[in-house]
Amino acid sequence: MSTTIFEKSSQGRRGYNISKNDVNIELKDVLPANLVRKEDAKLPQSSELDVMRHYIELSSKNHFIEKGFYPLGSCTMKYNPKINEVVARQSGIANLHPLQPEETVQGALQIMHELQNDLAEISGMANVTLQPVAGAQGEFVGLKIISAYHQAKGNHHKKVIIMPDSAHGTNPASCSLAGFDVKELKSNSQGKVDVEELRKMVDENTAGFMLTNPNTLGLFENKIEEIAEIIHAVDGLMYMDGANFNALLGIVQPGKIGFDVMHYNLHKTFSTPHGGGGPGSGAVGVVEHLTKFLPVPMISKNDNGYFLDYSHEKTSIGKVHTYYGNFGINVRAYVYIKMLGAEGIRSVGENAVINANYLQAKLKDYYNISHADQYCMHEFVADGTIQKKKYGVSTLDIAKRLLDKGYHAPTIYFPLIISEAIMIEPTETESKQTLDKFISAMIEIAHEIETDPESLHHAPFNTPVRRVDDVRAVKQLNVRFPIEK
Amino acid sequence: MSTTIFEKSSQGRRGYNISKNDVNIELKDVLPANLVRKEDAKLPQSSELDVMRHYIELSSKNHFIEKGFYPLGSCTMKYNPKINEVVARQSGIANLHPLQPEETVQGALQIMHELQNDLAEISGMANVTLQPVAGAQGEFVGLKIISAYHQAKGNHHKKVIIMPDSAHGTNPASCSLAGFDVKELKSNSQGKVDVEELRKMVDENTAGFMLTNPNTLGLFENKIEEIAEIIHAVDGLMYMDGANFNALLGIVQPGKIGFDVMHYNLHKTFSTPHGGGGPGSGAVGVVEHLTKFLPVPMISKNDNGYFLDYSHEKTSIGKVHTYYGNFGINVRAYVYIKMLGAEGIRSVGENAVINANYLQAKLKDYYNISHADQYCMHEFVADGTIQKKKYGVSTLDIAKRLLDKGYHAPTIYFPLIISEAIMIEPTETESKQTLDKFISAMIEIAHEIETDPESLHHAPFNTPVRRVDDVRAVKQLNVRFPIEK
Amino acid sequence: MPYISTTEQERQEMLREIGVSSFKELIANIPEKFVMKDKLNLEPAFSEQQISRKVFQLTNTNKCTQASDSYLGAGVYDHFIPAAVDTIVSRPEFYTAYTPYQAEVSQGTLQFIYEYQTMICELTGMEIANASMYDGASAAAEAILMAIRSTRKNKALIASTINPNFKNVIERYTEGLGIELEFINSVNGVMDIKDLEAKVNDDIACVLVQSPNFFGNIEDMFATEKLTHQTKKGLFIASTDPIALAITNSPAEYNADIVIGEGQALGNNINYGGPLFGFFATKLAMARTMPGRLVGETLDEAGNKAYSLTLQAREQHIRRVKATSNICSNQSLCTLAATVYMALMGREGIKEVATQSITKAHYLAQEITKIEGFELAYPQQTFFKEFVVKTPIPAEEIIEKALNHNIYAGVDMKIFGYDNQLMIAVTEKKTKADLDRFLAVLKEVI
Amino acid sequence: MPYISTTEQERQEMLREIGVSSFKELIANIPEKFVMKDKLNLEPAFSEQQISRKVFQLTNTNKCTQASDSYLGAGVYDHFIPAAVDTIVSRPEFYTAYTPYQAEVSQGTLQFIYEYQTMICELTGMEIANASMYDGASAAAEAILMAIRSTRKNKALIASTINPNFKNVIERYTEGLGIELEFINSVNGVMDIKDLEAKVNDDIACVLVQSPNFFGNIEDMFATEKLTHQTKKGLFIASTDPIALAITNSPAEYNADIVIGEGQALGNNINYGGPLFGFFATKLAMARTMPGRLVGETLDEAGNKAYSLTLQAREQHIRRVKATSNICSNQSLCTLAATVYMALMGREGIKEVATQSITKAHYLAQEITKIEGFELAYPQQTFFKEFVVKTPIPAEEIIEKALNHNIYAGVDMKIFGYDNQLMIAVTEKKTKADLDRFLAVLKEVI
Ligand SMILES: Cc1ncc(COP(=O)(O)O)c(C=O)c1O
Ligand SMILES: Cc1ncc(COP(=O)(O)O)c(C=O)c1O
Repeated sequence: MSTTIFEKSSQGRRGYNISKNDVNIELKDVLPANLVRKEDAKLPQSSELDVMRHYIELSSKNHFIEKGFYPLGSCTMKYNPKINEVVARQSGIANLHPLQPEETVQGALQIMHELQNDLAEISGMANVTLQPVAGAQGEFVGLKIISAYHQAKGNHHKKVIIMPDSAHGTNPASCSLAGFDVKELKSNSQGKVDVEELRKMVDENTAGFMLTNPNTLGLFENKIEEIAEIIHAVDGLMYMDGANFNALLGIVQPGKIGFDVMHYNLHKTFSTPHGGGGPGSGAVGVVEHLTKFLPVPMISKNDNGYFLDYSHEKTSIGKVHTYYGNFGINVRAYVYIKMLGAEGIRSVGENAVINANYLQAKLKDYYNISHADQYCMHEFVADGTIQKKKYGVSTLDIAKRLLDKGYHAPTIYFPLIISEAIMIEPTETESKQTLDKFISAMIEIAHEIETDPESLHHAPFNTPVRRVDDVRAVKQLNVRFPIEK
Repeated sequence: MSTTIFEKSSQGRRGYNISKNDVNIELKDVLPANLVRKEDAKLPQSSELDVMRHYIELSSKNHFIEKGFYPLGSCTMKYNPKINEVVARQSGIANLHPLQPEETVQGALQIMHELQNDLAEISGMANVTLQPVAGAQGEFVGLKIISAYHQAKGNHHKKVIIMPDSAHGTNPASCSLAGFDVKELKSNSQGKVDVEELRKMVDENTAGFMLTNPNTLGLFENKIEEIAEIIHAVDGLMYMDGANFNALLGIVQPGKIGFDVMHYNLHKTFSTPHGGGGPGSGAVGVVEHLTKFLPVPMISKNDNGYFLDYSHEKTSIGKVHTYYGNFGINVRAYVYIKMLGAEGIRSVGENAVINANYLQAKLKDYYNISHADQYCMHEFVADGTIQKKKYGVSTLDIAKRLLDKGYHAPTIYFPLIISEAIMIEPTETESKQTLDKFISAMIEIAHEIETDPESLHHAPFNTPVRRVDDVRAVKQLNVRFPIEK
Repeated sequence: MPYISTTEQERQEMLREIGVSSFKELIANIPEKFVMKDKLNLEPAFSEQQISRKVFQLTNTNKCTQASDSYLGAGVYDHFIPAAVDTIVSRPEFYTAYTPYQAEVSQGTLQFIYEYQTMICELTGMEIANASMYDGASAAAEAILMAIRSTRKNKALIASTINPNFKNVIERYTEGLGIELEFINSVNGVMDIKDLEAKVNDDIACVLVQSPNFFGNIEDMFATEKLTHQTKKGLFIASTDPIALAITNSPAEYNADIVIGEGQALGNNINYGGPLFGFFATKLAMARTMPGRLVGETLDEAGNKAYSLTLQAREQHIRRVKATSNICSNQSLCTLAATVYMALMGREGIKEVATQSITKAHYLAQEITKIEGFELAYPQQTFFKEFVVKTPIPAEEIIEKALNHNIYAGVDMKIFGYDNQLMIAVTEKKTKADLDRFLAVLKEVI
Repeated sequence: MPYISTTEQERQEMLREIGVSSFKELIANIPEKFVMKDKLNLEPAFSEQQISRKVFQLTNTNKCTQASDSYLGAGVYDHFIPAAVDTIVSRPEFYTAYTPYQAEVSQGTLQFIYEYQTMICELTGMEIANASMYDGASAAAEAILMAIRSTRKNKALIASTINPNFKNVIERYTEGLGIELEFINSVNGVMDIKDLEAKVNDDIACVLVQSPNFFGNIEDMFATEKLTHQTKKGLFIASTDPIALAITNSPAEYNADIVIGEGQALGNNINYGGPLFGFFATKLAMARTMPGRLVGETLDEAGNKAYSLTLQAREQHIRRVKATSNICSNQSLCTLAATVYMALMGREGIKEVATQSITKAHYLAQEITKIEGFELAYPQQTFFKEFVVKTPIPAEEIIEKALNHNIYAGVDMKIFGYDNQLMIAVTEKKTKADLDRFLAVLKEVI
């Protein structure tokens, strides 16, 4: 553990060099004494060198894509091309104010317009909003659109969203936020939507069905046509959680297989960086008849150029962001899509699927994979049930041991319907060599478990810190450093 | 050790994405078969991700200023402000061609002009050239100017440069390159120029005297006035190696104390980065009467603006660089000087001296410091003679052990006149806290030597590799990776 | 294909190992008719050079604020950002990492968040701060939801002087949940305390007031607090500007329960309005009803200090329908910029930024009112770095004409319903010369 | 004070510990009259914002080549640089490190230099390459000095078709050392082989020829080699363009002894002409007479592979007056850019860059000669990416007029003594549309 920046502080040290105040006005003349803060905020006092050393030191304690493989299922930790960063950090992108006159931001608006269109094309949707800043906010917007659709028809009773029990946590949480009730549908033995059960569950209160496709087991929901029919039959809408859209790129267009609304995770599928937990971008696409509900403003084009389009304000669900969403992030996705083109996009989808199947094929003799009888899409869910039962070694232990070997752990204990789940997503940017080494590491661990299960409980051993006690973190809550002076 | 990029190569993998050739011309029609290369250069084939991972991994094996203290004597490893980098990497700096018409590069020329002037002012010199790209090339230019001065007077016999035996290796080497003979002057018991010996050594063949001031022991040559008189009396010129100029900033102007020519190491004194061994910048300043010998072009200004000035071409020593020197580096020094201003510059000098004296005061009870009876300037030379004699532990061992404790080693075995030399230069950018920790580490090592001298021979233990066998590197010379296919 | 590491040969090898002869077999499961036959209709692939060039050309047509003199604010502010901030933020170690779920290899991210939480606590005077919300607007909405949750009441009072965009987003986040929003009137550019007094009662979950408010004016937070806390359980939510906090009353001084705001001003670029980030702080007693991620200090197996995510039981991945929020990815990297910024500025620097912003804003305001036809819209109020002036001609015209001088004169308040009003933001970046030039242009264009 | 970590209080503490009461005492040793009484006469200190703004404004007046269409070359070339290059080069790990003297904490720098050396060996076909020289010009000079040293002769023959700036620098580096330089005449834009034949004899230490030469033309290196190696010990020094090496004869094919050149084209910005870097390669047998740093593979104490500086006994810090060169700091970071560039381009990419450069250059040349009044200066020659055209009006006028169209038309050869000639460089960055637009402008301006 590094000492905190607060402990490195020294009274009077300076890390800033700002201009001298050259207007002749005293603070006391413009801020009455009763409004003056009584005691300073005790921010640390450091030199620029102190600050650089401190945060560079911290940076060295992270795993990150450019350090090593990051097979985090559901998260699509693909490589973030460097050109994205360079382009997005240009002054002409970074230093635009959202209220500049439109004629001064034509370039920015064009980028947004083209990105809206490209996302629509790739997904087979009619229109796209770039406003939501994360997947979960995309879900919220999508659900608001579903709500607006039903409201517009006066179907106020349509309050139920159905989703499989394998759904990501944000799905039910977003439903709550959007004022929907959630019904969970048990997945069938193949890990997919149980169509007959769905048929039973659906009724006139059904507002829509929320599905991740490929689902969170990495399997394509091949009964999608039937599912959509069932939902549409009660005038429900089909929502696709696009977190797994990488698998479908150039192969399947969600808008053409029955989905009415979907969100994209640009920070997954379209190579914008995760930033240690954001900022991402959760754009939302809809079919034609839902376009009028999209948030304001949309970016449109007329003879005078590009503009912020509020023309559908009356039907729109309104705004979910102070301005236009994470523009800086959207620019990165724009660059990525432009560099790939149609063939590149398809190639991403294909190689993501091949990489995942290769791993599944090579690991299935060592770990249980409930659905290894099927080809997976971009990811698959192995599990540690054998290891748990035979040797008392949990998936958590396996995950921690992987850290020792230079890998980030897969997503674990998700989806909830697979016990001891180990969800592995390689992405297309990893090479066969990397996959082969990862396979060896997984096999090694399987052997270690057989020979010395006990030691696994104490992994990791070579990481910047040893296994972290997160129970203590809750019980003895310490969420801020106690600064003394 | 990391595997090389060559071992990671995979046939057909691509890390580039360049545009398709859109002119309709075949290579064979423009390059006759006999001129075509027979066999490819076997460069590695990697994806962008491979390349990023590889070089980021390599980067993690370096010590660097922003990782920790770098008390490398004679090298002035001060902090490199981040704003320098940002400014110098702008397109308007990085993407200028040296043969653009002058009216299109007025900004660049103005920066160079102002920097010439600022360096002249700081050093008390009349004029400055920015063309030399390193200290050693600065020496070469300075010596060429001395030579040109004597040639112009027809004093072809003036072929000898005198310098103290404490001089840096580049000094004699540059003399050889410039066609001078070198006479080494033994330093006196105080580590300084022995004025009486100098007087004896000087004769009509003396072309000049080359002195580092403060000298390489970190001591100010206080007899400088007498020295200059002796040299000037035989029409010799006084050259100052400005590697240690940091000590004098705002305190002493070399041009005002008898020096006629000096070089600056902008990568030491003026905060431009060392880059793992360059590019630096070795600007040279001269007194008025030597101005006409400076390399062409100088940067001058007239009513039409700034221009590349070749007007003194006839007397000039000519060019030592393809174009105008390391412009990109000079910009960084420019930014630095502008941010400091007169008070900042002086403050650098003062604090560099205080930091060094503080270390000297705190370490002298643990290590021999031959000249600890004097206050040092920006650095001082301790040594490991006691440790060597009593415990058989060498300065090399001490240096290696420091690496284990997170410090870069001081400069060792230089200057040659101090046996087991440990030359320590803290610079002004380090805080008292850092110095205090370094002092503790040095004291700890002194204790370790007393208690377990043997283990010191095997230090370092915690570094990316253990002690490196450089004898083997010479005996079994391997300077390129053998690529097979 | 760019960014795909597998070579054609390796692809074939892998298909063989999987046991199929072509990619098609792998997706045989997808109904034939759903598999695309045609290529996507996208522009031909750009090379790296082509896309750089295209965007360079597009953005050259953007007149960015770096190349101009901008007085635009309205929640997004152009404070100076030291070069060191971007140097840290652009390290792949930080920006290509995922959410720090695996604590052992995420101490870098976890520790900076812990430091960020601490700094936000210092600025706000609160006891606990989360790792960020999407933006100030959604933070405001989530604060209201939290108040509703913890008081089990369903009415929120909101000062109508808050940022209108916040208002929009709050409405989006609260509609359909049986929540009632009531707005407190404004008078003279601040909330009408009398109206608050009239509307406040034991049914309310909270009162939300922004200070400095949308018009830049400082609200009477002390009076608000008194009225709010006279109710049964009613919580006082303060929305504020982190730079203003350096020198104006801390929310702890006026005893706010939840403090939120837009954090962009702390070391983040304006980025055409996004990414932004919302900060969110409250009292320790309410920790378990907070939305968003939290990092806590703990120990590792060897007994050394370490950090990890904590109180995750509040969050969507565990609590699902009952989570305190649906937020998952937040705006982490923006808070890294904020953390580095605050570390560089430190205790003194941040006060200097605030002091220069307020004094320069007042200089400009004072001089503007000397120009015939201009007057302060709210002369009675104390403002921080932004203020509204009444203009002798439509603000739109002034903006248009000033643009010819490469000046963004400010926000046309017409879009918020006020004719002939211009809202002007001033940060420490302005020099007196900038302001004087702006004044000269204003004189000229009317 | 910016960048000084010590606070005033710490400064006082330190002075106390040193045992003095003021800074003055520390420098009491410096003669009083030499200690500055007055403040330096410098501009008042700029804040970080002020200096950024100043340089931004200054460089906005620069018309950089990114914002224009440039055909300038003459040794400094605008090839495309992938974004990944700068991402690596701007890591403080690399750029704030010193020369890798302490091998155990410098493996990053050492290994990339080893890889760089290997790549240069691959491109040139040589057995050993050093860690870099200052630029191509000084590399040329040092190559001649090395030839003089190792042959113990003191005459060098040099093709007069080399870059004139190289010639200048060679003269600087060799004068005063008793070295005789003789230049081989040129004919039709290449070295006159007959003149070489006439001048070559057993007194010469070396023959230095540049190919592609200054005019872009490819020299007959095979013939040169034969003539050179017919002498007793005479060494053949080839100066070349690293991009050209991807597709044209490798110096190993024509049996050069020393190969040098300007390396900037490999992933480095043009930077108004500096930093540049010289590459330098030769045969293993001559390793000990080479100038410059070298990195070798070796083992560490634990028997693991490691890298360190090697053959240091050649260098100034050990050999002093007798060193093979005075070079100490070189252009290390530029070679890092080159290494990353070559790693990204790889075997195929670098050929593609070379092929596009040569074919696009030929397209332009072919079309230019269709314009009335323009003709190739050296139509008999094979050129690589640069060529000279005779112009119907003074080149200066063309350059001036083209600039109005935001085009840098090329180098006015008048500065090198050729009237009405324009030298034009074309890299893979040009699109056909760029070239056609340039052609249209040329038509228009004459
Ligand atoms: C399936 C699925 N849906 C939704 C989300 C939420 O996305 P975000 O974190 O961008 O809000 C995730 C993220 O992990 C996910 O995996
Ligand atoms: C005293 C002294 N002189 C000259 C030099 C040479 O400078 P450069 O490495 O820039 O050529 C150095 C560098 O270490 C030095 O310390």
